[in-house]
Amino acid sequence: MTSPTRRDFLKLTTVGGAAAALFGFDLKPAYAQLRTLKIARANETRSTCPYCSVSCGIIIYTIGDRAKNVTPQVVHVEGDPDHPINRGTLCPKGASLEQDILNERRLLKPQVRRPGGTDWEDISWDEAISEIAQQVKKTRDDTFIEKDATGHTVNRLESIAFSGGCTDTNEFNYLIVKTMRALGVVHLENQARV
Amino acid sequence: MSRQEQILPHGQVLRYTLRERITHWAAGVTYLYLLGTGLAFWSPWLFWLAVALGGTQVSRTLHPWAGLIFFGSVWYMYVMWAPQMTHTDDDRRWWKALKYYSTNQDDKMPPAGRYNAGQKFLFWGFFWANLLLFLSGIFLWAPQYFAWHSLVAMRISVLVHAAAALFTIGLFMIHLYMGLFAERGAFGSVIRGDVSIAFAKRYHPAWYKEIAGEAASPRK
Amino acid sequence: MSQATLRVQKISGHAGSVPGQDTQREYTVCKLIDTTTCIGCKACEVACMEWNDLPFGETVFDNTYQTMPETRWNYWNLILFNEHERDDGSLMWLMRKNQCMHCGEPGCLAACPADGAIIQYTNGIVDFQQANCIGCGYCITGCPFDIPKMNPKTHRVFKCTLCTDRVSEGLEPACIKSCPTGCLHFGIKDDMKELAESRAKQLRDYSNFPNAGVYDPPGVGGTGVIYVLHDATQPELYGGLPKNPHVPWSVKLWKGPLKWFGNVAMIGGLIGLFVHYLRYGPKAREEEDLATGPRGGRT
Amino acid sequence: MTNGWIDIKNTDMMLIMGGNPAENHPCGFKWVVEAKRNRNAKLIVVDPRFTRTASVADLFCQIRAGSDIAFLGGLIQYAIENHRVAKDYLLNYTNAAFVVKEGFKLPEDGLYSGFDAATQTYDKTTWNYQEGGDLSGKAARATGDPPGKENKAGGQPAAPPHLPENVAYDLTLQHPNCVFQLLRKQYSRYTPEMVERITGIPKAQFEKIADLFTSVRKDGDMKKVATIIYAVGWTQHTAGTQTIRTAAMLQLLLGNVGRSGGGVNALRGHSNIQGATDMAGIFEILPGYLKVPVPTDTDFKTYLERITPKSSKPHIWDSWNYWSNTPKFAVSFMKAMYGDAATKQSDWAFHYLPKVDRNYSWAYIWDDMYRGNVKGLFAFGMNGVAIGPDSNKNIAALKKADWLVVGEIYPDETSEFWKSPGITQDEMKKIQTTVYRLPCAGFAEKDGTFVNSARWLQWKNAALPPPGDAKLDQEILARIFLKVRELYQKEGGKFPDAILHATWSYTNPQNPALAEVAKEINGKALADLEDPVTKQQVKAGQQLPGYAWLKDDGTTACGNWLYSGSFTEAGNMMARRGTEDPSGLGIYPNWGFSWPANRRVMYNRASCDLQGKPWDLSRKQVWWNEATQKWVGNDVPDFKADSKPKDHMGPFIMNPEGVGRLFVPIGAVADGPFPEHYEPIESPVENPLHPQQSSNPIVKKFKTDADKYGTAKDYNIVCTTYRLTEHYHYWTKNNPMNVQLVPEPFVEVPAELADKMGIRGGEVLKVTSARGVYQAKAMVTKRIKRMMIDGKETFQIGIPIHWGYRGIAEDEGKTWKTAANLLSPTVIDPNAWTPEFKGFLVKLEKA
Repeated sequence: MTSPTRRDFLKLTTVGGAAAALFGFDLKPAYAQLRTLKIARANETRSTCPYCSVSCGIIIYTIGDRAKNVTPQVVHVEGDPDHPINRGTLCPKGASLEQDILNERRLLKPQVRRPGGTDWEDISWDEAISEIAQQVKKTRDDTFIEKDATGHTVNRLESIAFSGGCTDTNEFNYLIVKTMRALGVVHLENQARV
Repeated sequence: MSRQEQILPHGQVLRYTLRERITHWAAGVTYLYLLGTGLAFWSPWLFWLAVALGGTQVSRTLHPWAGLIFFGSVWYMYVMWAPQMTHTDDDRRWWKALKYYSTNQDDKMPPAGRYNAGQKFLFWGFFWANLLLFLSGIFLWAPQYFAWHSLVAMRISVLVHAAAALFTIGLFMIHLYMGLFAERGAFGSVIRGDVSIAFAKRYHPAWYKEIAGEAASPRK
Repeated sequence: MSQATLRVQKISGHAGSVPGQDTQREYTVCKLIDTTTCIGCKACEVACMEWNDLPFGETVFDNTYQTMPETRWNYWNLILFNEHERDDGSLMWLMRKNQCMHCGEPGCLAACPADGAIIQYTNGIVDFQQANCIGCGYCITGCPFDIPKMNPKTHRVFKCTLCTDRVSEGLEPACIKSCPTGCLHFGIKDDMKELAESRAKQLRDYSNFPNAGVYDPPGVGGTGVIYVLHDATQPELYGGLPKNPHVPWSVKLWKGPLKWFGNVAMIGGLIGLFVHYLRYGPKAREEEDLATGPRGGRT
Repeated sequence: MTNGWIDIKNTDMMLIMGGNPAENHPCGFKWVVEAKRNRNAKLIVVDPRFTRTASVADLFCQIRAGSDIAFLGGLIQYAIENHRVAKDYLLNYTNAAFVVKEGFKLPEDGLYSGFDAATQTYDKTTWNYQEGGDLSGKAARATGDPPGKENKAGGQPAAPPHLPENVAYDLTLQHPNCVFQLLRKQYSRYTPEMVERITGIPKAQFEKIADLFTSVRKDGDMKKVATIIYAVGWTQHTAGTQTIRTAAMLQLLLGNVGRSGGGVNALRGHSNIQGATDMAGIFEILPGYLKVPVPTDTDFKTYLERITPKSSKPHIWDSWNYWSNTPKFAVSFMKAMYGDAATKQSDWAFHYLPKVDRNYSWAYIWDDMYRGNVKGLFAFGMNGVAIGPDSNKNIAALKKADWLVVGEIYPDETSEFWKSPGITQDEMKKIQTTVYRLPCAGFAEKDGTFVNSARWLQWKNAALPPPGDAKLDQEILARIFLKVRELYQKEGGKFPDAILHATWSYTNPQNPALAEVAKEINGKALADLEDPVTKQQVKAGQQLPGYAWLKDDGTTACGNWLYSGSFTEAGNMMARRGTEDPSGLGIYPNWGFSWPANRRVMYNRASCDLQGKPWDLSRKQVWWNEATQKWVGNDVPDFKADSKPKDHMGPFIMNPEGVGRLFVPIGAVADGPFPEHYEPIESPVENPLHPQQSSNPIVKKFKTDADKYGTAKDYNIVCTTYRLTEHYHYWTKNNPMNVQLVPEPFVEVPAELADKMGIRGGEVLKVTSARGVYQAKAMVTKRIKRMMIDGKETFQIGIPIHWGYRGIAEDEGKTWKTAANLLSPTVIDPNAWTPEFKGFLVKLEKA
């Protein structure tokens, strides 16, 4: 081989500069690639936070524009700025409501645990409802009290209890009162006490 | 390898064994890559180098790996050459006569061994800079992997890495100049491994004397 | 050139001018954090996670209410909790929302070598463009607040974007919107400064905090996030908020003198060697003297 | 809340105690901060721990859990002795001037007059006003009638005592038996020194707070207003109701009730437990706070007579006694429930209603189940095992039930009680309970109304359908009920009448639309109605404009009178979204609907002086308009619109007296007309006021073998339980976001105690009560300090309640699968029957 000459030395210094062009790279990086607003065209539903009693207004954003061919999926939950109390703000629980709605731990099918059972079994809704109704009737017919010891009419059922949760709506609570009082249930209770 | 084996036919002398040459080029090639990508990170005006060398992220990804190879090669050089790189009285005289060396008046230089003092300086310079580059580079490579990383260490590393790299660039420029342009034949020596007797006599007389003394007449 | 690009006033690792520099008339936006009304509820943390769809990470109980020791690449907004006893024996539980400060002179941007990986918009937002990020981590060293964090898997660095996607659409950042007590406020810098000063004055006049004040450190060119502190003379109490933050000396040294010295030295060296060659040439002119060998054409 | 969330911004002074709104109601807490920021209002926080609410307080002091009445009683004492009372208000708007019956005795020894040790109850005969007129300046008679003897003789109790129609009074407030003097005497024992002994708050600190809080009434000036904000930190004690009463009395004394920026404000803990209470999801009332019938109510007339109060006041005053309308509400309710089956002829189907004569509240459900009497339980969104108290007892009770129906959205502790920690496969096979777990819809999948703490009814919309096979709650309930009805139709059975005749005329009976139910709750006319004054008409079948239209003759049907006006002919008032607030007081009259009758601040007549002029003209709520001779205002006047000020009608229209009750006569409160400090059932000390009667004499302990109570000898540390802002009950442990915020259970331990015991932060601790063991990591903090209680060094620890044995962290094995309520005792407040979750005894060890 031969050692490089002066010419080679000069050549070398220019190779680098030309390299970019030689390899055909686009040297211009993209500046300011903004993420677009993810809720720009999402569907808005006004709702109320189910946690504490401030009852913050929230907006649930779902994909799609209510077109028929779209299954709504929640993409974001944010405070409702119009709401006089929370004015768009949310607490760490309210702000994480999206994870409550889209939660992989949600119960998705009716289940039953039989007496002596060591695991859950699946059950259809119809079967579950019908079995529960029979249980209710049996328990009620076995233990219903029409008159108390002093002979007063009491028409009460002390053997079935109903405990309603904190996020039951007024309307559902009303249906509870209507149905349970009709059954004679007196062990009627709600998160309200505890 | 016996000294006699270093005397090759056709008036050549074996200067670098294959192992030495491979090590040198492992270091050399990776250094070139490190230099290119490093310079890209050094200055926006040279950032195109990273693009040219395969893309900016690729450059960032491969730079430390290349650095590892470079570090390994230089370390191996240390293993191979460190005993030959000790500073001698001749070297002290050599430094004093540096101006003759730099003005091509090699005949006025004290006789150099296998390596002259400048080469030794190059060696040690690279060795220490290499250590610094390695240590600072490790800090900078993937700080999130190291529980012991600290911002202060990273900040110092940035400086050290750049400063050490600058230092090696200085060394490297002279090394390249000497090897490619100033000393005809030097480049060939790290390719083929041999130099002419004239080369040996001219630049490394003490070394030549050493091997030639053992084998009075070169084999023809 | 898109409007978004026009709105860029600083670009990291960039050679040449920047499209938006001195060409756009835009207000500087600013977050005001009133630590004296922060209740550490972490709504801002969650709002940030939710808006930016950041993946969840593992956390471990650490004898504190604080979610994790420091921000993460996927956790940009962290409230720091500190218990502090005042001289009169009363306890203070200081909470400070920690996130990118969006400095006027961003150290991260200065330190970043990658063209366009960090940009500063004309409204003051400092934004990381992960597409251009090379993962060198230099921005991490450039930040006086220890904010940018690297994703170890993708080797890209992330931090608060000040919700550029929202702000550019005329909305407030997600954290601001969520804040229940209104300790977070968003607007243009001048207004926020005024609001902050008046709140600090109120604290001095009515609330037994004679040292209440505003944190807007000049060392980094002012910040796009300013704090009202109970005691502005001791920002360190709030989870180590630096009293007088600067772009780190290492970055300054590196990007300043060292860079100049290096460039001069390299260019000078090249020129020197070239001149040397012109003047002296190779050591041995007669090639046959030296470069004999099998492939030298001689036998 | 007597006021509302936004109204807090109008206050000058806040006392937050027994609540931690910064953590549990952050978005409502913004109005506290607004008051601080915009009005320089002061915030006082009193809590067993330095909470996040305390972090923004002007003054904080640490109180021993369960000693709140002592603190508030001390404030009353301070206000009276320093003349910081609202004199006119006190005289005219409260029963301060009423004279109490002779023979009434204050509990200097821990007992009021009329205590019967055998039954642990009070005979309340002497807890009454004296009959008669103006007693100003007249000395009390030497002795009165001996109390309560006449009732003891026969087995049958005599007719319950009632309030006198013409109450004796002394407007000089000097009569020794007038309410004000009795009040003064009662709380003269609550000196700052005594407060320090009981609560552990140093005297100087207490005085500083007392001075600051009562400063709103400095020199009797009425301009400023103070509010008291509380939550279950008060309620969940055996002294819960009485604690709240003490606060109400203090607010009456200072003239803060009914006023913008004032009031006694309960922050309810959940989204719709206010609604659940209004709608009577609890045993002792019917919708709209109508009392339930008892067995001795042999017919509807007897029932109405018993529950309809008659006004009771000084004859010179007037009283609206709004509850006198009870028959209209009750008849309309029966019409809504039983439709055509409820007629005058059928006695309004009165016997369809179950009659109640004992306690069926929460703790009794579990007690009765444990005793084998409750055989089936519906738990819709109620996680009874985790909620406790005494989770172990609840698990044991469920093992004895025949069946359990759980409606939930996540797997919870209650539905999986049969595989709770510690139950082996063999034991599991012995548990005979059938458990149905039905997947319900989450909030976002349902429409309907929630009522917030400020009594706002707000309609929400469904955003998406329930996932998988989950169904709407109303569909599940309707289908079960209709199936039961079908069985009774087919097979007959015990007393099927109510089941068969309950109205169910929804368009889709299997899945009633909640809007239809809401209309039924609002009520409609069953015949053409006309207002005799305005001649306004409501045609048969039309929605009623409000409860003023309700009739007791069966021409109206209304599911809940309180909500009448919420869904009128004009549409769904609860879905209104008007954002205007012309007064600037945060009233927002066109947003949603606020019961009663869309008024936002209750008893707002009290915001004006006797002449009907607002006490503070910068906060004008309502006022008397001389020109139109009507009460008008920015808010809906909570008053008879045409009652002239000179008639002196009392502003507290729901009381038969028309005035606020400093002294509660006869039945309304079970354990004393004035609150008295009693120690929690598990307390570290004997009551310094009367050691021989340390705890509340009428609080009963439960008596099954599962009910265990500890003493200070074995359990030396006071423990309180609470929520964190990052979590919500036993719900968010399924939410990865919230789990990331606070991943693990912990116990907050005072640093001084930790030093003593050598506990370091993060070490695992074992907390033991008489009932169970709880394990979690230690959070060592300076935010809970050592206390001196009656000279005894006392420590408190705190446990957030949010974990159990099903959840993200639990399922990943990162917790010890213990629940905080394994520790809490089954013991309840004698008035509201709420368990004492907030103060009990434990011991602490390193695990």
